[in-house]
Amino acid sequence: MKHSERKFGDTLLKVDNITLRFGGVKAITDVSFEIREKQIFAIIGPNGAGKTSMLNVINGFYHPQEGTITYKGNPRHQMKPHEAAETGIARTFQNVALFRGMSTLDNVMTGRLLKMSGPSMRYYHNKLANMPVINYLTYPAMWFGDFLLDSLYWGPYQKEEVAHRKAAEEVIDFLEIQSIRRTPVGRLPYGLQKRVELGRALAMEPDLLLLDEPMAGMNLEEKEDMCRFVIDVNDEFGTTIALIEHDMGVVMDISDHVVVLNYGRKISEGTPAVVQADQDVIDAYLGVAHEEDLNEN
Amino acid sequence: MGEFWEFVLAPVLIFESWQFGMEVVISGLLAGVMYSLVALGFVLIYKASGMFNFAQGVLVLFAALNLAGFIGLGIPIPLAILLTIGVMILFAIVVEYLILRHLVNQEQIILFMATIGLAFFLSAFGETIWGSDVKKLDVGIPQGRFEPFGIQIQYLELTAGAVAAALVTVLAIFFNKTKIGRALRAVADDHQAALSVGINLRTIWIIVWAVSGIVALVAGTMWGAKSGVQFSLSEIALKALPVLILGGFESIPGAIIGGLIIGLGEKLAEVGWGPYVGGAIEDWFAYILAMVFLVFRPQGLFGEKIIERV
Amino acid sequence: MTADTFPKLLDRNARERGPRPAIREKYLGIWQTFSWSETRAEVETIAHGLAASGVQRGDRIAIVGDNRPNLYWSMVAAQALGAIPVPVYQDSGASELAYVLQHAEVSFAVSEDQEQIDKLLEVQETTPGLKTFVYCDPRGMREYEQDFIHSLDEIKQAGKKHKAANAGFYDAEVARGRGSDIATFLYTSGTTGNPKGVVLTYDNLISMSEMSVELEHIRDDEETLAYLPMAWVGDCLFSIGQCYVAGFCANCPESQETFLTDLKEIGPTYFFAPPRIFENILTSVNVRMQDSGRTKQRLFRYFMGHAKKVGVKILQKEKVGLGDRFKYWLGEFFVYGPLKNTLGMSRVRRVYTAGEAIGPDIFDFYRSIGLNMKQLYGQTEASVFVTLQPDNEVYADTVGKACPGVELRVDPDSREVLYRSEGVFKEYYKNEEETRKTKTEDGWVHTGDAGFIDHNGHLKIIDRAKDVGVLNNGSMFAPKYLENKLKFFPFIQEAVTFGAGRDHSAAMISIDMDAVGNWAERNNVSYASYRELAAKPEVYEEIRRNIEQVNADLAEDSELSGAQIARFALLHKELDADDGELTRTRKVRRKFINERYDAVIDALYGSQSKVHCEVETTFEDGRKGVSAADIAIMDAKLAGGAPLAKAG
Amino acid sequence: MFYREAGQFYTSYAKDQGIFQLRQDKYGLWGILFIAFIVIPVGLYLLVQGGLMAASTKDYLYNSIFLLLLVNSMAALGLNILTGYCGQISLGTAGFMGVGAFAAYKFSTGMNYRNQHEDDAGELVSQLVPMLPPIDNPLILMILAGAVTSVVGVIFGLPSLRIKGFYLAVATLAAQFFLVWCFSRVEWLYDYVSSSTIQVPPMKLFGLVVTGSETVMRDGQQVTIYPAAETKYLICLATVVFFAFVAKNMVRGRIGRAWMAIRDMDIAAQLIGIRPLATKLLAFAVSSFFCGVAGAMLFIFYLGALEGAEAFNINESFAVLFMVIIGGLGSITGAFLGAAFITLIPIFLVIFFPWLGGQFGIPVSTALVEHIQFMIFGALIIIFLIMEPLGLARLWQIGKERLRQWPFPY
Repeated sequence: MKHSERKFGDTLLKVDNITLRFGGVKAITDVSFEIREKQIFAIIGPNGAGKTSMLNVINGFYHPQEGTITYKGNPRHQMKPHEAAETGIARTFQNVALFRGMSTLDNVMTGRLLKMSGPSMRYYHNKLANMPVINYLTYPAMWFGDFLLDSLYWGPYQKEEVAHRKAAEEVIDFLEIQSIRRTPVGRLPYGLQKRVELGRALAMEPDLLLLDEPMAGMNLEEKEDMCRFVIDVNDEFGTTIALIEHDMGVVMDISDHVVVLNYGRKISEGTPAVVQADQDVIDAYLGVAHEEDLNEN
Repeated sequence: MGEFWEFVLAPVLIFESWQFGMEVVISGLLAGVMYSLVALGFVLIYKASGMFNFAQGVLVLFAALNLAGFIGLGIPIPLAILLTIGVMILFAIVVEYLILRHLVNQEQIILFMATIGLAFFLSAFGETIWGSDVKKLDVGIPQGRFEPFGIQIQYLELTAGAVAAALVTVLAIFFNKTKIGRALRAVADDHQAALSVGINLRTIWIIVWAVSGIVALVAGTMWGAKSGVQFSLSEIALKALPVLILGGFESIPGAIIGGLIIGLGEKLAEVGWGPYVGGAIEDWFAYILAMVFLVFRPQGLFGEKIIERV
Repeated sequence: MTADTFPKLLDRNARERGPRPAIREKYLGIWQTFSWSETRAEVETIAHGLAASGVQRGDRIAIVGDNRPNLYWSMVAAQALGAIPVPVYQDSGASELAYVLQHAEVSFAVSEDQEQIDKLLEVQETTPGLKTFVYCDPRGMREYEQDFIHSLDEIKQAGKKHKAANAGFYDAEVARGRGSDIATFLYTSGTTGNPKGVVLTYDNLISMSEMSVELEHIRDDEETLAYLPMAWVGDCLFSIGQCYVAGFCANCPESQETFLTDLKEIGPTYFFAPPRIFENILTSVNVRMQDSGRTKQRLFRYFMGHAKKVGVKILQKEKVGLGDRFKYWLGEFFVYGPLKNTLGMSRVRRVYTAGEAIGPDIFDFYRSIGLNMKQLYGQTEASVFVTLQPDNEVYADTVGKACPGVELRVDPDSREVLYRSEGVFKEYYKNEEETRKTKTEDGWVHTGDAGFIDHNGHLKIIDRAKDVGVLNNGSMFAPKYLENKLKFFPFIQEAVTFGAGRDHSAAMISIDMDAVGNWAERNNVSYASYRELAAKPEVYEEIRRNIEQVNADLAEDSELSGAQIARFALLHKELDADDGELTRTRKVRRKFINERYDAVIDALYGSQSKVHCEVETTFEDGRKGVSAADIAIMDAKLAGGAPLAKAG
Repeated sequence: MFYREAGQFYTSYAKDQGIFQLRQDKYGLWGILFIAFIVIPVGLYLLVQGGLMAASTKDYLYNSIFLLLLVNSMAALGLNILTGYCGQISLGTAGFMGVGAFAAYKFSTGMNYRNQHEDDAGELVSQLVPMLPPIDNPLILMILAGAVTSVVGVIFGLPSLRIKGFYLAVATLAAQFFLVWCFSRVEWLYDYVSSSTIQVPPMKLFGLVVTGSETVMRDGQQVTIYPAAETKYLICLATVVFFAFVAKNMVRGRIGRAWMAIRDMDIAAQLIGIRPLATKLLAFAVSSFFCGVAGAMLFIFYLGALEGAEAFNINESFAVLFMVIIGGLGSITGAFLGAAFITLIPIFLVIFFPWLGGQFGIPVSTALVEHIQFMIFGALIIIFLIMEPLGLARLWQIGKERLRQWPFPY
């Protein structure tokens, strides 16, 4: 099915005139774009174009000096990475950033941490959080109650652990990594590590999934698998995806909307077809390869 | 002035008698110079191998023990110094051969723990050979003191200051002007690059360990001359750690200035606040100072702000 | 009411052992277990759902997919309604699938996942009757908007509604079933021509299940692994027949990749596998042992040697000295026990193998470490059981005695084996001609296999009756017999022999990449690909030695000594089911191979030492291409002097 | 070799997530617990009763070896949580143990403070005034000690938000030196005695004398009851086993996963929503709690009386660190293995070297034995880091894996 026929929702994330500097160096200059719900959104550009920095800005790891980001309709300013995660932004990394000391299952389970609030805390959030004074008084007790349950691995906590294990297993099943469930991730080949990392992000049930070169360093077969997973995630869960990718074939195939960065500036934007035909893009990006080809001939 | 302010300002109030104040300052700076010397050896090793050498303090003790031991055997002082230098070089070779080469590519934390092990071994080894009693170390530094402007200054303190200054100068020349020195700096900047231009990493390690051994010898000699050679020396030398935190692990000027700040600070604190709280706050003041400092400036005095990349 | 159909047996089990496990599936990391009462409830719901979707008595329902509880339930649910489930090999290609679906006039298909649905959609045009698709796994199915595709969950929902509206419907439908009704169509992928649909009744399957359960003392606490294709009669008999009759638990593995882990986790008490699997396991045992430490290797060799000496005797409860017994006990602790454990067979009480001849070494290996492995001989047409080796009467080269209730005879002229039993199939569906050819008026079935009954009363199978030929020297030529002998060598994966109507026998061999590759690495023989490895003179030399050993064996048999192999070639590619060279059950398709490799065969009977061979092949990713190579031909020494002795 | 795993499968997540995946491991642990709780006490008792062992030997075993082993295990568990699981190096363990010891002391004596006033004669009179009723239940004391230490640990853990790795290690040295200084300078802590020594008051648990002695009338005679070594041993054992269980539960659940995430890659951890400060502080709190309990245990059961600056000096911190490294970072089993190793080696050396010297007629001084001990420790640490950075636990695991795969290598 062709993606251009697809219907997207409202704007999920709006980036307005973002400028990011490190000391005197401008990594991103005055970039704006919009990501709409259920879109597969690609950010492309030559090396050093500021793509990864852009993702870092989106999930609060870098704080831009200028510009605003509006996410789910709320403008935000200084946000910490874990707060971004709490609002439903998940992320994978260019160089796999798994927890190497843990197994595949545990890595995926860490993705559930935000959802594992603990039975007492859940009660607190449902019942007590809105009551003035009482909320402050009961918070520590509720927190400590959960902590005790955790440390005894008992009753309600065990139930919670089981429920989330099931959710994690569903992700494992989805990504077809059952056979490496108990393998420490450090021992896995690169392609599988990338898949586990995607699994960890999926376990968070994110609204916006940021993928930093999900197919880098993969062979053809692994790339095809990963493409399938990205599309499936988008289809099955309706997750909005923003990805950085170098493989132009992949980008053109799977993305609905493309933004091209060069030297930290946006030089083009549109559907894959539009971008592909843009002379600026060809000059900045595709043109390089083209010229080399000519020289070789 | 209320009691409270008297307490808070105590370190400043000692300058009511400015001669006494100056004496405190000088002895603080002297202690600082000693810390700097230990820290210097540390920085050398950290720069060249990325190794957080916890054993540097013990190295000071070990060098001093050897020197004191040799002198105790009746060996003439210059020869004893040469012998000790020889021991330190030999030690560097042994460390490289037995430990460093086996720990290549290990995580830094592992290297750090290994140096703790080395520290344990070395201190016990030195004392097994030379005994654990307190030794006097007399390398001919004139005793006594003089009193310009009514300030009492020990000759030892002056000598130590001068030696430290000389050592720093020599090291600066060594690093900037000699071929080996430049090679060392290259290694510090980029291991891979250094290897690719044919610098032998193992040789480099031996050299830095030997050089920091010699720096330790100088430090040990000064400390030993002042207060005798004993186990507590290595514990005093631990104070080089807060110095490093203040100055940054990779900066030689940082080590020196950090040392002076710590030395001065803890002496003023001790003399000023010590009496109020039962004394001996020197034991921990440096660490708390460094810790508080770290919270506000994690990269140290001279470090650059780290941009984390993901 | 006697339980003469599977739905009735299910009712009985749900009543008698309701909370006991009936089926398990490793899914989402754990063994999801369903008790007999849960199973019955599921089956009832699905049956209602199928009825609600218009399934009628006598309709054919295709079952496509890996072994999954939902598929087993759908099968029994269909049977409860009097519909006929037709399980289909899940890896069969579109054309094969289309044929079966058309031939069986399937109107309804229950499949595992998107992959199977896609295949079904592909063949839908050519299969006019096929109207409704059901899938179990919703993954990737979101975009399928066709109104004839339903998820099994939808069916179950509909079933619940239907049940509410039609109380007693299920019980009534089940009660209508009779033992003489058709239970299923099983399509056998014959070596030639189109598959034939074997029609089996409940009586067929249940009588054979009851017979075997009683004969082999199968209890209701057995655990088995349901991993063989559902379309194969064995799975139908073991995972449904015996399972329902004895009331034990079948376990479905998580996926094909995790089969070995799952096997180890479950630790079945009752295990069936074709010889090929046992062969693979033994190969992996040997390869892994080679990487083991010296002490362990020595220990292993020492105790395996001892096991060879007394293991089988101890298993068969023969007299063994106290010292040997103690040593065997030590061996059990140090080697056999751990070995069985790592193979997942610690708890196994009975192991069966069938389908092909098994190598005597392999057979003895398993028996000597204390696994009660037995051979049986069976056919789809017989509802599996024809002969079975009784305990303590187990030989590597026989397939055992006729099972109780099975009559057996060998045609003296054609040497063909015939049998008659309650398990004998009703007919080939819509193929009276074949039915008449195979099944005589008085119920005897031609097996198509040549064999004889030896002095112990055991049946010995030589080959397919039609394949047994005569060499020009008058000697009997049984290709499969030769091929099996060859395949018992670890380096030889597949072999095809020729000789009927020729002057001498010749063999075309494809090597075992794993075993030979491992050997090559240890002997510093470098290679980059299968083709290169197969062309290595060193490899040829090893294979030649194997062949000459076979020749020596043959020389001892007066009837077969003339069939010794004089020339052979190593193929540049593996024989592959995807290329149509083998059947899905990995039997050689002789006719096809004869045409395909005619150049090689000519060379084997010519004088040249090299031949160019070019064949079309299907790559792993489904693309087709041409695989070409120069193949060397080598001579092998004949044993016993006189291969042509009889010619004179 | 001993493992027969085939047929061990799980049909529910609750079972699949149990502490032990394998039945044999579970039996192994029950076996060890059985030995520790039943076989050792009963066996030693019978040996003494049967005249095969001197009563003093038995008491030596309990008081000098088993108790120390348990205290060290407890401390190693605590440090392993912080360093092994959460990746934060601490060189202040001894300081935290000291806090536990002093907290136990203060609670057991009623939190005395000194009230100084002039009496009628105008002389200065000092009087100790309790602020709370004294607590004589060792279990409650240990918990309270742990709680106080938690708070102190959190305070010294605060910088961990900004600083990492070696820098943090140095910052924890601040805790070590500062706390030890307090133990000898803050008079309130040791009830103003000039020797700055603290002494455990008499305690009872379930009617049994635990510390000090008790005089009772029995058959008309005064009998003094001293605490049985077994009592102390069993209380400590039960405490350690309980807290090991708690530690295991934490590290296998969400808390442990958050710690390990921070340890393995803190940036990625933040991006999946883990709050770094809260997580690290929790590790500091829990770790300190364990260390505090260990310190209280050391004070109440093992030493009985101690001088803070000496008992909790920096070498003690290093010793616990060594236990964790040699035992294995990030392993509960490792904490016990490491503690056993570091505790038993010196005991062995103290016996072995004088014996060896005796064989050759060379007198071996205690100082020399101590030096040799240090050298061996140092060398062992280096050897372990080179050969197996993950310590005894890893060796144990490899061995176990070998046994599971036996006779195959993999």
